[in-house]
Amino acid sequence: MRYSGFRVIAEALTGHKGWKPVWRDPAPQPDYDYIVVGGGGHGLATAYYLAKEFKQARIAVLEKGYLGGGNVGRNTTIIRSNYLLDGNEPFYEFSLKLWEGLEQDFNYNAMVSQRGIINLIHTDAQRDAFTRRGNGMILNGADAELLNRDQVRAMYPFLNFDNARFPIKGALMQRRGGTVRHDAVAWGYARGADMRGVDLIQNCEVTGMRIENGRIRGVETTRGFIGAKKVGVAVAGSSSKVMAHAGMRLPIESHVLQAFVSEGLKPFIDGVMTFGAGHFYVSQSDKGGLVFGGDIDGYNSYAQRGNLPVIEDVAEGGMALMPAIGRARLLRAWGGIMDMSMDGSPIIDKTHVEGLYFNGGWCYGGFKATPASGWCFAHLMAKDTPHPTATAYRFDRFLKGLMIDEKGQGAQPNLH
Amino acid sequence: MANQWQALTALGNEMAEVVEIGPYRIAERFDVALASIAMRRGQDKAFAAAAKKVKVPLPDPARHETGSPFSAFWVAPDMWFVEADFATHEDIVAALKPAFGDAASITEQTDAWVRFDVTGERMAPLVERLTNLDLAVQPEGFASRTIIEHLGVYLVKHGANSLTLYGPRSSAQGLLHALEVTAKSVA
Amino acid sequence: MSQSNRISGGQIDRSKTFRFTFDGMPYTGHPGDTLASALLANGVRLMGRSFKYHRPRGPISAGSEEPNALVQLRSGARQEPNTRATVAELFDGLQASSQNAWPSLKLDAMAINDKLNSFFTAGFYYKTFMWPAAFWEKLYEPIIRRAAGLGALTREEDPDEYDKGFAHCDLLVIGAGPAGLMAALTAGRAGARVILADEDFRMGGRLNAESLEVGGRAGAEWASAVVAELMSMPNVRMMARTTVVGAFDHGIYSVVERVSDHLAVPEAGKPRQTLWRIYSKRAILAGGATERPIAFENNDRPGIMLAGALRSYANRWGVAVGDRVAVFTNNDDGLRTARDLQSKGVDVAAVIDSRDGGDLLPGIRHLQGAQVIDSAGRLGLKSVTVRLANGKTETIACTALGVSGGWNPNVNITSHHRSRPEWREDISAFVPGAGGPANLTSVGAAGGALSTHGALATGQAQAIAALADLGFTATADTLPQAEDAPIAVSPLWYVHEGKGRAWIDQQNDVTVKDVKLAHQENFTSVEHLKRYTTLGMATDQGKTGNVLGIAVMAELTGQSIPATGTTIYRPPYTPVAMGTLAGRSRGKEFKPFRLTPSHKWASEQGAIFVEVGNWLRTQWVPKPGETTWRESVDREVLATRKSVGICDVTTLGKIDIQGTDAGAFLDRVYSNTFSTLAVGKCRYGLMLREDGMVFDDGTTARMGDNEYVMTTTTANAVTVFRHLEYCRQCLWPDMDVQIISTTEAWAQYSVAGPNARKLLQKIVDQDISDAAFPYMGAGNITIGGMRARLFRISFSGELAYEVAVPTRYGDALIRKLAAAGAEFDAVVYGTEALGVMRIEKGHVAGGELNGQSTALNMGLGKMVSKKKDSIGMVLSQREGMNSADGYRLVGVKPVDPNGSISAGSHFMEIGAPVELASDGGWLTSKVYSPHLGCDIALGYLKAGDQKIGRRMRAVNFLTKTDTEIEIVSPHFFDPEGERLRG
Amino acid sequence: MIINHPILGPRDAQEFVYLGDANLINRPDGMTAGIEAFHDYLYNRDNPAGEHRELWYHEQGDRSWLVVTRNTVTHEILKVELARDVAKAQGRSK
Repeated sequence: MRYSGFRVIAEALTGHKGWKPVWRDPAPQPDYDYIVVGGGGHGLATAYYLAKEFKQARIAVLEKGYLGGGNVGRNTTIIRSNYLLDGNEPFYEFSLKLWEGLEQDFNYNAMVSQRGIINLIHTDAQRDAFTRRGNGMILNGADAELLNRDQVRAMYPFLNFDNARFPIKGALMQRRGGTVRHDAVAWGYARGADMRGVDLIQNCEVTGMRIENGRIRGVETTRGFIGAKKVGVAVAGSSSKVMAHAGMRLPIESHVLQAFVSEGLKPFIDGVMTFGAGHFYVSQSDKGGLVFGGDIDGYNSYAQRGNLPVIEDVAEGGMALMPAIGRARLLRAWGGIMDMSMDGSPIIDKTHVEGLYFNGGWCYGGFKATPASGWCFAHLMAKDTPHPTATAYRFDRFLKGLMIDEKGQGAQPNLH
Repeated sequence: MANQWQALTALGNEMAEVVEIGPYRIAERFDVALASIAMRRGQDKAFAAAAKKVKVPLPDPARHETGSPFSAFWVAPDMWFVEADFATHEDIVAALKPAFGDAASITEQTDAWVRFDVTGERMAPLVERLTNLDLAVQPEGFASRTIIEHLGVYLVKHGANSLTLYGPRSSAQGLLHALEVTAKSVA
Repeated sequence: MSQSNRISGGQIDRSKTFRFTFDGMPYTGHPGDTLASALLANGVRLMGRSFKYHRPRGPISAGSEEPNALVQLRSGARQEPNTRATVAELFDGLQASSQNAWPSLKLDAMAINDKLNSFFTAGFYYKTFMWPAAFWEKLYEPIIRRAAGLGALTREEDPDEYDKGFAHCDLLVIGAGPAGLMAALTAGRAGARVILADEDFRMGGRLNAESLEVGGRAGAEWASAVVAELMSMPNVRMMARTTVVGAFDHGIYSVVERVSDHLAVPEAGKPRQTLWRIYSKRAILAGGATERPIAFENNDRPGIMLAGALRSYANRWGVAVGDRVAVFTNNDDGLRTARDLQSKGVDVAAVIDSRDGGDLLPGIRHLQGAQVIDSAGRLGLKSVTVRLANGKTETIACTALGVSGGWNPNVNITSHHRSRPEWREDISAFVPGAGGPANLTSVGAAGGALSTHGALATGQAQAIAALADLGFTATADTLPQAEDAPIAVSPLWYVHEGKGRAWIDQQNDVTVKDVKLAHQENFTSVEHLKRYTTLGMATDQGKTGNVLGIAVMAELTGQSIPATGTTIYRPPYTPVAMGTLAGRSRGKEFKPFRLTPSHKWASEQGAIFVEVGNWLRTQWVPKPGETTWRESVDREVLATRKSVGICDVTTLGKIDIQGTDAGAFLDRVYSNTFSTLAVGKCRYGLMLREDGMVFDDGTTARMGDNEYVMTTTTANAVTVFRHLEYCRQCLWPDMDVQIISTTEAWAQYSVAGPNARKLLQKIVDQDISDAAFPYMGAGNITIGGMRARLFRISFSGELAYEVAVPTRYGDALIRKLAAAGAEFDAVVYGTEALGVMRIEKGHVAGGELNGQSTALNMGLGKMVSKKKDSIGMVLSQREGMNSADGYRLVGVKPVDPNGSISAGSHFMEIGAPVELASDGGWLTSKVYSPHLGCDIALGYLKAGDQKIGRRMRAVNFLTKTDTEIEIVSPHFFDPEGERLRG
Repeated sequence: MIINHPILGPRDAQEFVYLGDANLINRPDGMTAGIEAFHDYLYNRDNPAGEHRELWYHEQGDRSWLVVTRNTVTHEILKVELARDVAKAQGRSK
């Protein structure tokens, strides 16, 4: 059923009797052409594009919990394509362009809102680095601007300009950056996939993989064996657990990233902002909560919760940047499992098992990548060749010395 | 000959500073020489003998031991910080090296640190706002590294109402500021 | 009106009167009041508006679970949005204002949303605002954003201070109701270190709100007596106004003490709040329970509140919320409200009891088998409509209604480690589940023991058990007499009758209809329900509404409540001010400053300082008449190259490395060799990460057979030291190597320029002629008798030395150097001039040492010795890091000397289009070279080593500059290095 | 978190810096092992959901590197050893 303002009005006048389930709850078929493991943003997007763009059928998404229950439902909702390296920038720009047409594409209002993102500059060296980055973005067809101190001040006069430990000297801005209502992304893709016949199977955990003569035959699940010609795994923080079923060790560690929201406040911050002298980034949701975060806790964890030092560290960054939030209250803190890769960049690749594909290593940047990740993973699964914007995301880049290390931190996931 | 040279305290003055807030007295110390002394591998016997000879105490982990002319506290496995009177032992390394020879690696640390002696009644409310160490249950002579307002600090508990703090010299003013505002808030 | 609704009794001090205002109207109250109790005493029921429909709202609770009565407390920079009137302690002069209402609380224009409610169903916005595409951001969203939020933040800096502290205990008791008091008393008497924390300003919990007796005396009196005894115990720490907000790993709890919130302004120097990190060996949760409402049509009017709250206002604060009250209950606890109010002389219109049978309340109209099906009164309750057991409806006039749907144990903190609560059928409520925080047990109502006796008994028993683990023997003293009646709840979640809206989550305006719609659209998982309807996402985290919503969903799906599941509460238990979490780390105190030994002197010279990490370094030193920084920097550079300049380089990391394996150790951590270095010499060292990328560089000197002094970059001083410890302890544990940082122990200055030796020779006691102290020499020397170190190394490309003395003499040394340099017109130069000279010389630094570059990229490939094993040697040989067309360090000059280039510009071929394929690399660092009279830069250019002499463009799209450049050697200045060997 | 330091007893994890899987102790010999071996050593991880042996550095303490055995699901710490002892026990020397 098609959504629209008229529909809402019509339903309002008839007691909302007509709204249909947003997705079915089908029982798993004995086998499929495609199984996507993981009913989060990337998995649902993959299934959606497999069906819609690559005209494939007999597709199932297997989710161990509920749809959209992973990081797509627990992130800070930021979209942007302000990446530094050529291995990343074209992919994230492709993703941003997909965001820009997403709602019309899947007829669901995910509230894509390009209110702009600024990365604050506090030193000359930072300005040089951001200048390099901004020019790289433009060479890749993205938008970027360098703001001076006064331009930042005009935008956010209440930042700490007069008593700052690290003065604000300007910012790199991407006006097309912004936020999206995260749950709606999962629901929109799920609805779109379901409408195209994709079986979305919740409460179905993959417990094993059936591999014969180096080829995938299907997956063992808590709801029995399900056969498949091709299996794509997009399970973020659980990547190592699931791929171990195929005997793989990954260049990935699972870490916890905490995120935070304040009580609802009248409009305070319009766009998205990152502090360049501390671990803090922030935006304000349409409901009025300040949504913010900082650094990962820094130790391997599957606990989906963090510890106090990082909460304090983030608050310190927030107060150093915006002394006016002292009396705003933090309402909720939560954690997600980040699949931190060894160079901070993702992997979308085939594996040594024929018909088994992997999508992961998104670190804490997976949400903004959702549309392109789904599209490129669907492309790889359908055509067995990488999408042009995702050619660098190979497993063997570490063996070949072709790391995509945005932060220049080397093989230490908790520093990316 | 060093007296030809005008020394400055870590706080940038010619005289050590003393601050009194309520019951608390925060005194900068400028008269203590400091050296790290680390045992070379396999030199246990020679090292212990030399220490005995020149009267350098070698306290157990997390302990400080007062002596004369040398006091010392444990900082790391096989490594201690040795304290002595600056007036008589300014070149503390020269004073120790002959005795230890190749049994120890010795490094001057005097000016790497700013030292504050903090004394006063009701030390508990001050201390518990500065460090996560549970000092209440620690005996006299407890010594440990800790964090105070983002700074790595060596803390020695001389008694219920007497502490010594060694903080990074370059951040002496920041450490003193932290001590002052905290003292004000509990004075 | 003056406290028209104040009745007898209560724990308020009537001898004192506080004046306060709400929306500008003056009122009075007493010490012991909350803002809510005082307003209710003054007959004010309307205190706020709901989030979506802007419905008129009054308090439904008397505690921190309050979803409705949120106000802006105080004014000016201290204005505090979303403050619960029900927990805001009254003080003289308090100012509060309503929020989320315009133009006024009584007449709110946005209440139009309420009229349009049939459009604003759960998730309606996901289905619309999509066409035309541009309208969402340009029109719809701005409107939504303007309407968003509750209270407002001022743009001013929070003027208050916040403290942080660490407290340690054997047993942390959370909550000072009967269970918590009993637990603390038991542990205290056993001699354990106990911390008892309670969010209320008066300890006693529900005992303060009930007329129940404990041990033959009023419960509140018993509580006061226990509190007094605990206060007298040195091993017990009593923390009122203190909320345990979060449970973290290994017994650490985050705790907020509201030190000054009950004062108009904190005392000078005192914090507003303190964040405590409590380290506990064992913890007991005695956080009580929260009453839950029953949903019925228009159940959200001011005057309708939880039955227990109605009772609290009467018993604790001496306030009758209405002159005529009714009670709607499905359990016996609700009956208490009727009894207590009647005994206080309040007119009880009726008790509407959804249950059939049982004893009738004496002297009260007790309607059994009846339900409230609607209510009336726009800004406050006027009457309720009741469906009687006989099927008839009756309208009962009343201005307050107490509703009781049963009690939910406050399991919140037990789920902070993501443990899910378990359903207990006998009390129809969730209790703490398995897998909660280790060593935390729940007692009293929080653990599902809803009677006073149950609270006392479980508090005592669990305290004894917890202490036994720690080796304390606590005795089980005889418990005082207390009621032990079951609350006999017979579940009724919502009244099915009626077409209108019945509220579940009052703040977010989530109604039974919304849950039904979620079900209809297959958002049936509790997580989907929460996210789709926003149930439980308001500032109360659904303390009163969540279980209700789950129960409604369970009924719709036909599943049991436990099968339907529950969402989990997340920290914090109640919202925490950002200022409290940040403490003193804000403003200039965000991070500590590090000052160099020459700081005092440089300040006297009028130096401009710059942040370098936490250091403040001299950036340049302007002279009178100089109007731009460039003038100063050019002068410093030219004067240094012409004669001599002095620069404070103390910030470079210094590490003493000693031991018989020191040399071998350095061979492993540096890519080049140091074991062969002669004593008294130093050498440039290149350090790689294990992945073969350049980690750090610096010169390391051999001061003795087994003694080296390593220097690192300023930025990596700490990480290099950490890395060396890792190598020495984890990789080669038997190496005889001892290391210690001496970065701050020595004040070190660079003296550079043709006259550097002449200057230094004036003060150095030893002969430092080229023969006696050649290029790359190093050694211990004396200056006027002072022990010092001298290194003949050059970053500037000039004849240069670095000289060091103990830091306390650093100030004296810079003054000596300046004085001795006077005859040579010596200058002091800062980081800018330092940067100019190192780039003129082609030395890599920050912009090139970016963690993404190999030795080969930097033109230092030959430094990586393959003859020995060293960190990063093997992986530096990977094909992708050795391609012929990889990045190479080059020098850059504008073809037109007046042409301007900037760091961060990208290399492009002349005439190449703007696209990824045109990207040749980027300029890493740029300066103006007064020596060459033009901008110069270093950069990483693809196959740069094959492009020397080539003309390209340096393009900066951000500044719209596109400059023709020439690619040159990175060594702009004295490439043969004659000067530094001079 | 609290790490029970083998020498100093319980210490707040804030004093430590985390590195990662304790297998990093087993660095191959650069003169004999090649790129493949170093690649597997440096980049691939077991990343278990459960018991994990990992390296922590007591930077704001006694500068000991520790091998901590910790459950990555519950954060429960089961064992703490000095990394130097572990390294020697695994045959590392000079």
